[in-house]
Amino acid sequence: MQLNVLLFAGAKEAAGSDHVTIHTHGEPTASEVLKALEQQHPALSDLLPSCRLAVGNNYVDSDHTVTANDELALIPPVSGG
Amino acid sequence: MQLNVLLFAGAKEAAGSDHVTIHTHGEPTASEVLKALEQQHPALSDLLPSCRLAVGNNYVDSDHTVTANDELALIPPVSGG
Amino acid sequence: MERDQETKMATGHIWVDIIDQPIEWQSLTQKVANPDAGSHGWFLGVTRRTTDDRVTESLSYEAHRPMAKSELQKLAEAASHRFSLFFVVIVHRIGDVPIGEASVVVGCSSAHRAETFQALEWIMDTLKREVPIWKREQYQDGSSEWVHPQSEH
Amino acid sequence: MERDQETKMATGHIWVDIIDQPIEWQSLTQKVANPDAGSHGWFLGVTRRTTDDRVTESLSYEAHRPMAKSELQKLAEAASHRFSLFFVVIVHRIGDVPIGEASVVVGCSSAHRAETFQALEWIMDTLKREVPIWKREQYQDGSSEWVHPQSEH
Repeated sequence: MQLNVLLFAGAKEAAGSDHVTIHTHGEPTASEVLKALEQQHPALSDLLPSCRLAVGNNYVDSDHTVTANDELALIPPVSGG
Repeated sequence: MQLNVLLFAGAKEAAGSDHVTIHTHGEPTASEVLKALEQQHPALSDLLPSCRLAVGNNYVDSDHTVTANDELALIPPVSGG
Repeated sequence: MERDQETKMATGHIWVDIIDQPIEWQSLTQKVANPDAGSHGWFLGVTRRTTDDRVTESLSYEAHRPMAKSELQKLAEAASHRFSLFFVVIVHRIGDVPIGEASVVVGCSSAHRAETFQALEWIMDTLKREVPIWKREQYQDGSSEWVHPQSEH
Repeated sequence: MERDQETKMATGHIWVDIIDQPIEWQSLTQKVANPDAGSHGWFLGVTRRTTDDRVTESLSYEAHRPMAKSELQKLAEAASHRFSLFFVVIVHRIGDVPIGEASVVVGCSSAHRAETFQALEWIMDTLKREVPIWKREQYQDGSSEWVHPQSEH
């Protein structure tokens, strides 16, 4: 399965793009998405351990299953306010 | 000595005046002023135990000595804000 | 803000006032600005319709005016020192304060937000204990009374 | 306030927004009014000149915009419930925010002041942990960096 992941802030800067594509076997969990990001996009590896995954407008737990049409976003530690 | 004491809020209402006059022997302490108020103006007696005395713009302790030209004020529990 | 010069007390980074008209607090908000302030906070104490089970028609405030101004000034200075504030504003209105209007406005600025929040709370707590201003509740049933909290002393 | 309808989220007693222009917070202050509210509070987070020893030229904010709006809405609803607020306003600015201008404004009203103060602190603490908005520090020495606090997770 091919999935698109939105990138922001330091992650966008590290990857040089506002999104990346990952390839997974079947429907991955959120933690498998993070693993795939690390393997397929090494530029993100420094920031990944502190990132959370969001599907649509919500943070998801590591065992959440991602499906084909989900809008994924990699959320580095936030600093608004 | 004759002293003038400003009254406010519930004390003013109880006395029916925005000030009262007290007579003391010599220069009284603040606690003697409060005692004289109780004896010479019984209308204030309910509120007096919770009042503080101010001289000019400052609260004074009970042993503070009052002199002839001091501007005295009886300060009932405050409720601003 | 157009106001009687004599009623103002501005000392460097402090602005305290006791006024008889509505508090135009929006004109005060620029006072707290400072390039090193990361945090501005404002509190407004407003006349509300209900106190416990009674319906308030209006509140009316009276002050020992020179002493109250002096106490506000001391309070602002103490808060400024204690919480490292760049600016402190305290304005109290006296006379009738209708429902929905502010009887007191407190504003301050500091480097970080923790001090702003702590300062606003401390100023309000201290003001309600120390500053010689009194509130008279005018209830809708026609009765009225001066408020003299007995637990405070 | 003139603003793109689509960027607003107003649900009864809640107003959250993410905007690209200066926050005209004074036009927001009437929103929190309520005859039973005795307390209004406002917090402004403002770009400051210095962070530790470095001199900031400006801050720039980026958001996962739809998610950030949704998180602000959830945050406002949670605060409203938790602290019995009559109204909650949260507006965050994104893009460049020059020194002295507000990146975030939070306002609320409640019956008594304790809830107002608690709510403002809680909203800011939670916003800084949960809402997908990021700050980029642009220093006067020409360097710049995204801020990703590592201690938060």
